Amino acid sequence: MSEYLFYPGCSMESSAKAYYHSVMSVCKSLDVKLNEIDDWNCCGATEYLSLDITPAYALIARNLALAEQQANGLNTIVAPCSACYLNLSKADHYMHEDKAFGKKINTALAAGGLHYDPGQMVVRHLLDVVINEVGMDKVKERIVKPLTGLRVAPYIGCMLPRPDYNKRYSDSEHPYELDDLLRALGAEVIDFPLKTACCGGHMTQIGPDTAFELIRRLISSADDYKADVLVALCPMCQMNLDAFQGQMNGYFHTNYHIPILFFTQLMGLAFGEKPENLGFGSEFVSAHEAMQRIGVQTPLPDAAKPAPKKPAGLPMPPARARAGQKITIGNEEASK
Amino acid sequence: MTEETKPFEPVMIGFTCNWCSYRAADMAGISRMKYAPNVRLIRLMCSGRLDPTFVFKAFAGGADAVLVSGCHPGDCHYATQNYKAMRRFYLMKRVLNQLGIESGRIKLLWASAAEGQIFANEITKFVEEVRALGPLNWNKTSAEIPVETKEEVTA
Amino acid sequence: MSEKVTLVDPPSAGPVAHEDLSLLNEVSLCTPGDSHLEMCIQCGTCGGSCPSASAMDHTPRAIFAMLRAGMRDEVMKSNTPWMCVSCYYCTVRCPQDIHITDVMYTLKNMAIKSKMVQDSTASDFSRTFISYVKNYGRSFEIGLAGIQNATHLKLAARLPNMIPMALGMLTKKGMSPLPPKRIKGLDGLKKILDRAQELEAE
Amino acid sequence: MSSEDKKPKERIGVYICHCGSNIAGVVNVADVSKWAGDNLANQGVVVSRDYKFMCSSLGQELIQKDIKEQKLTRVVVAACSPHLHEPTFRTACKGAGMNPYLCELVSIREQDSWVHTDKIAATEKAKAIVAGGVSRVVHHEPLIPLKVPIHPATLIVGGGIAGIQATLEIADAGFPVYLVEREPSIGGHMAQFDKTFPTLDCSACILTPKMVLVGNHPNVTLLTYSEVQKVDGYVGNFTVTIRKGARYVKTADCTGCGICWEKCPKKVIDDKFEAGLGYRKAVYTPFPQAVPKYPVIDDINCTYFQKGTCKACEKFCPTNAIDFTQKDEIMTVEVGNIILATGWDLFDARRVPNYGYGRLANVFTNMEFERLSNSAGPTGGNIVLRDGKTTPKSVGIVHCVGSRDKNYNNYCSAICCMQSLKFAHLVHEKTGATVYNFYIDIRTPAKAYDEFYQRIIEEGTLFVRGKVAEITDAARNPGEEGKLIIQVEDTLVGKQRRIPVDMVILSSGLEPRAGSKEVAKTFGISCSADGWYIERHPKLDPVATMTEGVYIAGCVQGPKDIPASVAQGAAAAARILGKIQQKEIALEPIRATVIEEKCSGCRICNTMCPFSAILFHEDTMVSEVNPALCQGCGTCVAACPAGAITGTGFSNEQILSQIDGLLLLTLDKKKEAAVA
Repeated sequence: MSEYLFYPGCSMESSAKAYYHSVMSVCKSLDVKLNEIDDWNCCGATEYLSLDITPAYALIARNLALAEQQANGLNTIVAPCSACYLNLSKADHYMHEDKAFGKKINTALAAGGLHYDPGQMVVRHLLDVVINEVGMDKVKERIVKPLTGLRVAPYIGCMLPRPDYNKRYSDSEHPYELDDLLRALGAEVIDFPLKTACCGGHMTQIGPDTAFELIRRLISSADDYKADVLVALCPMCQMNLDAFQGQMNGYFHTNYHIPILFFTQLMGLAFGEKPENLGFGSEFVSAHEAMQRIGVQTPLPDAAKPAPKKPAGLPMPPARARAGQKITIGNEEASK
Repeated sequence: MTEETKPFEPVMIGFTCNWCSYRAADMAGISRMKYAPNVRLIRLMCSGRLDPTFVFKAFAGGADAVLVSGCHPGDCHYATQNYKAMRRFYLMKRVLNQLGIESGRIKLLWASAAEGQIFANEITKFVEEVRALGPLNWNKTSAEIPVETKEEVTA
Repeated sequence: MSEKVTLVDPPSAGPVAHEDLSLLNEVSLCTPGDSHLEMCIQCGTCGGSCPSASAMDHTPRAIFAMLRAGMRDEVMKSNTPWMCVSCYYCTVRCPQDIHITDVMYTLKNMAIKSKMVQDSTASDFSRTFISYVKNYGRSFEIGLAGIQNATHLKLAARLPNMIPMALGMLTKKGMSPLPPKRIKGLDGLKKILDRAQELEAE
Repeated sequence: MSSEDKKPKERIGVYICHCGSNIAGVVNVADVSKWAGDNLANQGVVVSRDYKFMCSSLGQELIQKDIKEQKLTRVVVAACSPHLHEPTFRTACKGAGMNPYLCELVSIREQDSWVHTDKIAATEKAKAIVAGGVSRVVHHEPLIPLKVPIHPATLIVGGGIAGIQATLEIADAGFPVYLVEREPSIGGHMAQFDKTFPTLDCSACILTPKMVLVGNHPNVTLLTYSEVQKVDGYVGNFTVTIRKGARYVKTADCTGCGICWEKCPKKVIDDKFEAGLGYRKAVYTPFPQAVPKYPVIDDINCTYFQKGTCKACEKFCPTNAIDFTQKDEIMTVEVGNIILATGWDLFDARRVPNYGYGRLANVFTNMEFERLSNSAGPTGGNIVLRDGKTTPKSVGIVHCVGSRDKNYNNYCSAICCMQSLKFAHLVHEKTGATVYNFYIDIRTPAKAYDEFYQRIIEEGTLFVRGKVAEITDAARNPGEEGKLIIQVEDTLVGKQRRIPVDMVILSSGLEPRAGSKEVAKTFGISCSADGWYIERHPKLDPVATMTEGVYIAGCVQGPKDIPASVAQGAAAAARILGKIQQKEIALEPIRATVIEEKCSGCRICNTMCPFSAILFHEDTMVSEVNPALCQGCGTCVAACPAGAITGTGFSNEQILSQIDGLLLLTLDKKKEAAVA
């Protein structure tokens, strides 16, 4: 049993519940205990850094300070989201490298009664922990249902391998960690040339034309390689490629259909977990067909819904929300 | 600036070997790298020539700190003599400590002939460290000086 | 928004006017760590690597040349930093180890402070995002997307497309339309951010 | 220590150099000179002057005049580093009849004016340095340089063009040379090249005649497939241990007919000479014009050595020259001087992930292209894609791969611009393809180089100024399918471009040889942080090293092209020939001596000496230093518990009094009091 501090990040509680449930399932199988940092806050994504540097770093550092406080002998924070991972390690890195800057951030933290000693916490992404700490041997031991026949495009995105302050990954452009993991699960892994290209980031919200082009590059390349699914390890990447794939198709008059799954969802499947408990069915681009090809029945996409009364962005009636909450209930049952 | 507010400027003696560290100092000069003017260098043929009495003499004569520098381990012009210097260094450091001198006042620095930048940076750093220690005060009782029990294995 | 007429500067007859040679240093100082910005050799690795270069009015390399030339207004008004997607390709490939992505953040900060941002779509998004974080301690994706799309003319055109998506967010992904639960230490967080804001201004 | 009341026994002259403004710009030299005259008189300073350039003939004459007129017995010059001008001032003193070792040069330039900005602090430091020199010089002793004979033979390590040139210069002058080469043949990288810039003459045509001369020269002992293991001794008298690899071919019997490699059934990818693009056999010569002509059996790949059967080569050899029982041979040779010309390694382009080398088939390195273009190469000189048949219609040549890049090597590899221009010409001439050159800066600073650049522009090569960001096969736009796309910012346009091509050639940079640090240790020389060997002076002595008798030539010192390598090879040879003709060499008389009366016979010093220069006389129970073996490091001097060993030049008295001087303990106290 290995134990880590856990920083889930905001998306895990909203748009990336599938990731959350599959992470929990997989970690359970691998005897990894995740202690969620109590009262953590949002890392600010790339947004706060754009506005004000000092408050942005103070916001991130509050999490590091809490982690240090709650460490209880542990020194590693595991973050499953690439943006959270980078922000946490970036704050630690610059507070350490630039002593005056570190002091400044601690002055701000002191206003809230907190303090962080740069270099005290080690920030790692879940993939890194699975590969380098849990180890491939243990992963292989747990496999009961290899993903034989599934053609996957391994997609890592930007913020994990770059700038990689602590040089944890094999390469900043073509790292092989995710490939190795997926291959171990029995999947057929394509040599995806855009495996660390950008998913569009926040451009879906501020410059859709740019975002659609970035999404198209990834989806069309995965399609060129005849991938059944594209595997992501960041909620933002998954959201952009999945939720906006339809809009992108509309924008370019294309008809791509590449389901975007989290690596933990595939790990869970290989470990024999039921698809329902791994958040399958929550994707916009349904993985049903792709998974059926390897003999896995994932929940069918929901039937067409009636048109909403109000435009998006404004609060929706609670009834709609309940429909989606089924998954949560299902998981709770399964974990009992 | 009055006498009282003048920052303390430590006086330091540096021993360098003819082949690496003296040339590192030359390299720093040729490349016009700037460092604190507090150190005065003595050239020896090899760091192995460093007789511990030289160091004691420097402290007795009023130096606030002593720098010992030579070729990197394994790079000695005379095969292995810098290892001997290293061993003497640790012994000296302990003896000096027991005599009531803070071990931060003596430093061992490996610098190859190409490492002018390292040489310059380390001197500036060392001067700041010694400035923080203040002037060498022989009258301090040894009880006031923390005795180092741990020795770092490598410099 | 269309009634806001932007006057184009008269064509410059001679060399760059109002050279501000402190600009480069200012950007460097505002960036945490050592950005190595002054080391740029104008090789264009950044501009060649950038996935959104085509949307930028100047490539990052050109921006660095303009910083050197002291063209403050031109840089502050440029959309280049706002088009940055933080992919860090330029940062890892830069042969001079310039922390380009971090410099882009600094330029965004400076542009907001100098009130020279030309298109506020991006900065408004950041502001809305952070207002949720300040009020709840967590981000709120659905609310954020809603406000962003409803308040920006150039995005509003796609609202019809966004509806099925928003619906999917609620149904398929099981997202809650309500703001997140406030964190317990929100007061402390506010104090930290206020203090940081003061320090930022210093 | 105070010598206030004693009359000083020496008459010392102090000379402070301005070095133009190099010293005088920071240090108040007039003040230092006056201060020394006033405050160091108690030490014996009778003259103290400052002068614009002490090293000039006028400056030297000034010293000589004072020595004669003022009857000086000691001289202290405060100027540049002793590593630069110590010989100059010693010679000047000698010219005036003084023993040269009674002169002390202290550095107030490299260690003071060049590294400090605070003028007052720098002036005070200069005074301390001068005071240190003065109190030290009092204890100097007149010394006589040690003369040792120089062995007339020279060891040259590395048989590339620099080593070949040096070998021929020395051998032609009539002196013996041992040329040691690691590979089975001499020739080096130049033998792999197709054409040479800027004249485009065929590399083999100009190289092989020189190789043949080396192979047949009566004064050259050619030791190929061999490596230097150990170097003992010092300038004039080195003993070198060489391991001669087993060739498994009796060179006395072999005629080089080539039947063995024709019959050998084992094909091996040739990653050395053919840069991985071609094949050789397990018994082979690297190329047809190899010198010597004898093949070697590569035992790692030979079927007989691996499986115990085959021996096809032995069966077919018409002269029974194959001998599977050969073993590596260890030999020692005596030489007076050594030249290291071990060359360079190619930067591994796989380290740049965004260029896709090793992943994208049609990305080639510069060495691969040399072989591709070479008519003796694997494709017979046809420039084709990795499929072995398709001629490219468009080719991109990428400059600065791994060079000028802090992620890899920070330096400029010096040859890549010209090499890339040469490639552009060859591709253009042989295929008619569209050629793009992607560069950061074009550097063509040698005779006829820029003219070559003009010629390539004229031929229609397209130049894009921008460091290539990435090379990919992920098509994005129409027209990119099946191509390699070079993505780059055209910095002169200020726009990102994507240029689809069929073939990419990476101009990979030059790197120090793997293991260059270990080799440096073997020969007792220093290596820069990059791994290139450090010359004695970067401008004025580029082929000598800090170690007497060991010289460097060619790329081992830093990236350079063929003309520069040849010039260095010849220069190193000329330096050695000058030494050999002097027949003996004067060494610094810095040696340790045991004072017999003080030696307690504890033998602590015996094991201290890495040169085994200290013997113990069992009969008299004292140790003795053999001055011929002693190198003067002084470790034994420091180690002797009885203080029975003295070291000339660096005696305890000299150093202890220098410490006094540096700490200003030697000042004339009365004067000081008067000032206060």
